[in-house]
Amino acid sequence: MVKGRSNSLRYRYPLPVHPVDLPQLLPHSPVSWVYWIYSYVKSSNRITKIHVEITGDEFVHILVKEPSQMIYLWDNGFFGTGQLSRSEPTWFERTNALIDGDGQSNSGTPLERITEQRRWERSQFKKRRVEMERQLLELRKNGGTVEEEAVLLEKQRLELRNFKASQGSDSLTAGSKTFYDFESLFDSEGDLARLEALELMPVEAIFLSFALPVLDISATALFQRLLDYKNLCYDTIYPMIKQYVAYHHYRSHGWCVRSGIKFGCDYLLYKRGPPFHHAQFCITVLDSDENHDYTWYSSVARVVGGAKKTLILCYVEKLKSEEDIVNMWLRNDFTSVFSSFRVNEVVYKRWVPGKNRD
Amino acid sequence: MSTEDHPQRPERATETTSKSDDVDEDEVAQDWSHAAKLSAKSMASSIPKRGEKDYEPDGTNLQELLLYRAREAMFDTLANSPRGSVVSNQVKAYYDQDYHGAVIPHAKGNFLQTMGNVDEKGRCWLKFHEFVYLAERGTVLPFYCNQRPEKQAGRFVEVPLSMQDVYSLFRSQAEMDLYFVFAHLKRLGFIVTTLDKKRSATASFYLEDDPNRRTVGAIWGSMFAFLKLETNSLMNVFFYSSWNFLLRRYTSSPQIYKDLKRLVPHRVPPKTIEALRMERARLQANRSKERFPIAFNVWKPQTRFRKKSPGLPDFQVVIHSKNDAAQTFPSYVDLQEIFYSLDYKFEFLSETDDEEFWINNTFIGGRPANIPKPKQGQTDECNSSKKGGKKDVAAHVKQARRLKNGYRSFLLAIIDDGLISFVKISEADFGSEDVWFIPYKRPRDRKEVNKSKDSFGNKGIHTTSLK
Amino acid sequence: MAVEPVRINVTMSEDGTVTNALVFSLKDIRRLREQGVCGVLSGSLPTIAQQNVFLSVPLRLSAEEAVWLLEKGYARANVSRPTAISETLQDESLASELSEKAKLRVEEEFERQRVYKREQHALKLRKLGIEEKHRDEDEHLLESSLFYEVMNDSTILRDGSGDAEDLVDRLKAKYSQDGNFKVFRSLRSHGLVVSPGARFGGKFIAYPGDPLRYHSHMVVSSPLDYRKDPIEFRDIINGSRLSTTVKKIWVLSGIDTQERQEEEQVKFFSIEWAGFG
Amino acid sequence: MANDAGDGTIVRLVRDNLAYCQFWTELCVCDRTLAWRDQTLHLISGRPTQKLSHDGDEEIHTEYVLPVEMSQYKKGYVTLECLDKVFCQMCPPSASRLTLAIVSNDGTVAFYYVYKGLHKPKRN
Repeated sequence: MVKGRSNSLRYRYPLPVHPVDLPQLLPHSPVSWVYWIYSYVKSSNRITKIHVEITGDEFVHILVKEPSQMIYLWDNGFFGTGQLSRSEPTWFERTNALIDGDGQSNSGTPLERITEQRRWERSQFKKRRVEMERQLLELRKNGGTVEEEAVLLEKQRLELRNFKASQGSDSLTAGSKTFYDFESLFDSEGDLARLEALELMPVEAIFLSFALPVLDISATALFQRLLDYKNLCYDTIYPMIKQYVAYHHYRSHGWCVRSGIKFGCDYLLYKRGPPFHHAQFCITVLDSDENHDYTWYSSVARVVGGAKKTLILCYVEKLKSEEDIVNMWLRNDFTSVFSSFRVNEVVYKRWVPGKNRD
Repeated sequence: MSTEDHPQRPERATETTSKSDDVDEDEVAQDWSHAAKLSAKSMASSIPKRGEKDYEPDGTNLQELLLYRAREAMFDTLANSPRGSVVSNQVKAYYDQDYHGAVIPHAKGNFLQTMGNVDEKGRCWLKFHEFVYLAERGTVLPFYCNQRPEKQAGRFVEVPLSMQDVYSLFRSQAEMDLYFVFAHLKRLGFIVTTLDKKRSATASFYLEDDPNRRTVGAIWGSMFAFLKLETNSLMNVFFYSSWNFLLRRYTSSPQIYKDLKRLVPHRVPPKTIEALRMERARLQANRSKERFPIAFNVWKPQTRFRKKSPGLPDFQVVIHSKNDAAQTFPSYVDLQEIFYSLDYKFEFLSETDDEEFWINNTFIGGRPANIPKPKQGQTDECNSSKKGGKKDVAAHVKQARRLKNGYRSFLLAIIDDGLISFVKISEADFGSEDVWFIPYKRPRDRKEVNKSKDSFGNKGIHTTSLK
Repeated sequence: MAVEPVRINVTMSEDGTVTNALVFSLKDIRRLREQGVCGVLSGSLPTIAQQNVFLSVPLRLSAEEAVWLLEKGYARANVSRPTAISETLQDESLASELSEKAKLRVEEEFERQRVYKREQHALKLRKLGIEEKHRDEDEHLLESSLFYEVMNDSTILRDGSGDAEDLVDRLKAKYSQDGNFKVFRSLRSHGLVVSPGARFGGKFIAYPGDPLRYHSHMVVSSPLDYRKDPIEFRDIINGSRLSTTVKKIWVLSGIDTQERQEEEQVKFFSIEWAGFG
Repeated sequence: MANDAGDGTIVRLVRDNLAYCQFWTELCVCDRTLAWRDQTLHLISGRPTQKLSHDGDEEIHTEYVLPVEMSQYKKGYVTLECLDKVFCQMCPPSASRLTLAIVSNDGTVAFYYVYKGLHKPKRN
């Protein structure tokens, strides 16, 4: 597979701000100094600003719509999510491939097709199971004995095993594609419309405006859009501060931080990014004095544990008074605000006594 | 899209959920015909093997029969599993109300290795939960008597106690919950003791409290924290201003990260012997009343255990009864309190399970505990198998281990109306670990080197391998 | 119900709080089970004492189960105090009486065992064709192999202390306002068997019949205020995901205090992952 | 394409998702809306395709989809009472269930079936 190599090239920068190449500085060579200074002034870490559209009122959505900018944010740190793709924004390529009727088109990811195939197989499998249940009930209704039932069950078990084994061998042959007609799918030229936008989580947008100058919106303007400034008080700003502090903490230590909602937590931590590693850690952010009923923790932990990931409870602790923090906020001194919270972490893991005896 | 990004799909989740994880909790386990077989004395008829349960009542006679048999298997097993002991093994234990425990006049039995306290008169004193546990197993026979048995003056009346009598002696729900957790761990072979009130008599990782050290520790700690915060905030002011990227030039991504990571302070838990002892000294002074006291010290099953000099426990257990309206799950403030009070084999300190290390770091009342060293070849199998193989681990593997396992930890036993489960909660520290990817400058030069790795697919290119 | 109510035992501590209700009699446990109240067996099973999957008496009832049984009249509470045993046995003549009775019982039981064991022994010898002979050491061996059983039910504790009625009224009053209890009661009225649910991320799990035979159908959450509490979508995501993986459905419950009819106050919505998107 | 403010955004997003990712047909945003706590709730009806429906063995019925917002740092607005209102006032009596489309501000939509009352799980 060439993909490995092209991925490491495609995703070689972990952040959308790229380092500059400065020439080597040789202490004994004044010429190299001059050249260095020239390069320093000429070069820059800045990038072309990414344009965001912010929609919604009470609930805000932050969207990037320009295709090259969507790809740029994905490639340089895996920011945002394609609204029609749940991950990398590939809807346009996928759909184009579908329309072309070319299942093996190289632009669509085969993974998604495989997933679909799997689902189809699964539903066939389920149908069999239903049929078997029916057989069993019939046997019982007809006054079958325990022994007869045991025989039937054994037969069914064998059948299912064979069926499972037969599946997966004839992959990618299932074909029935249902199509749909919607005028909005195509633009006036008759080409497929770019319907998909890349959505940034609010914390991502803050990171890309407050911490790194990437978006074409200032942090102050962004916050004014995200928060209710008419009723500004600690309680209106705190929930977002809490989320951002945690997000920034992990981002700044090199993790690729993505939404954890599908695992019922706040964030997923990837080393490098989704194409390289599975997420190993799930982060749930809490106040340092927050607690819930045990079932709250146990359900998150079971979802996370079921996916073989480690659950981290990240407790955000306030180091300054609420009043001080609101004042800093009103001065737009976000740096001081975010520095006024400390993160404290614990690993939360189910412990099974039987597995810890030696 | 990565393959894992379909978490809501149950098919996938079922695949990835490890079997053993669920088996111990799923209801499949309650097949009493299985218990009937295990139970040697049981006369329960063996019923046809049928692992799977039904979806719902279907009104058939056969299903009725199966349900009837399942219940018979259960009640037969219960009825045919009497508590008690044969006359030759009979050990009578007398409940003592003042002690709230039981006394055995002439103790014998294996249980003495891990339970009870034998006094100078040869009597064995059982704590109440030990008494209930042993009575419930049939190891001791529970009795009540009108006077201490050894006196034998006047009329000595002893009345045998039933299980109902024994349970009526629990003084609170909390005590009963503590017992259930105790019994749960004991049944699996763990060695479990309650914490002694007298600290001076128990093994500790910590030296005796030293007031001088405490002050020094406190001053140092706060000064250091203050300095770090101040320098960080100065540098942050510049980085997060609009001037930063106009004036500064970053020649590598790590440089940017190093500036980014100064923004949010994080707590660094103690990770070394020195740090642990320093923290202990600093914080001992203002300990308030414990909301979550440590209920038990727990040792893994072993034959070498000595009641007199048990050394440091492997685990410590805190109990949370979730349906008790007066209790809450611990908040971070509570967790912090619990972490401070821990005193066990801090497993992260020693890479190998090094006997010597723990012997040298166990104190009783501020003095070395003098735990007898195991003779050559006498170590438990579990220890010897663990030794070796842990050295020379790659840096990123070590880092992953630190992140996953954390530092100080305890077990939280949760009781949900009699169902017990455990959670291990450990201090973690992501703030001290950097995992950013270091891009290589000239990918062309590296192509040949990476080729073999890439051919295995696109996952698993380690940061460390690309430096 | 015409039959005698089941006896459930609670201990009241000094501060007036009570322990969970426990049941010691196998007969009672069986009857509760037939009623659809399963509780949790919590004591060691002496013959296989090294595991936690199969446990024995006492049966521990949840507060909801106990109050429901009392309310329906299916159970009678036996309330004792931790000091009850010693107070009762301070009466020396009573103590002696109980002691003698116990000795008698043990002796009767031993005699039964002797007869049985001798029969078995004789049978064995006959099979082997050996002549039966009386030997002292055999008798000695027999005596030391007799089994002394610790009984489950008390002969010391007496019913009918004045505490019981007060306590039952107090409990009923307290729980009539309790959301979890209302949900429990409603699930029972739907014919479901209810168990503690924390291990599946809920307050309860509900079975269509005896858990020995049927898979549970539902994981039921603690009730929300029907009109006030916003649904936490995260709970839906986690709850339905967990439930779907173990073939159950996630049930959101709520209490609408504005409904006049008590039975109408509890609202349920069942949620499952749609399987797409 | 017009980008309506507020609710319009997520209604459109959910419809697009159903049409162009799940390949539903006969999609239609119902005229009747419900005002609920500063929000206007819309209902989308449509028919899933056999291929993508989770319960493949059932007949295909028209589904009623309720898009709702979820934010990482804001309280929700949907109560149980609200669900009841949607069932009574927006869904036709023939609807056996409601499909909740939870639109998160992380760019994802997740779908859940909601049944009124106690409902048994699928058999398999």
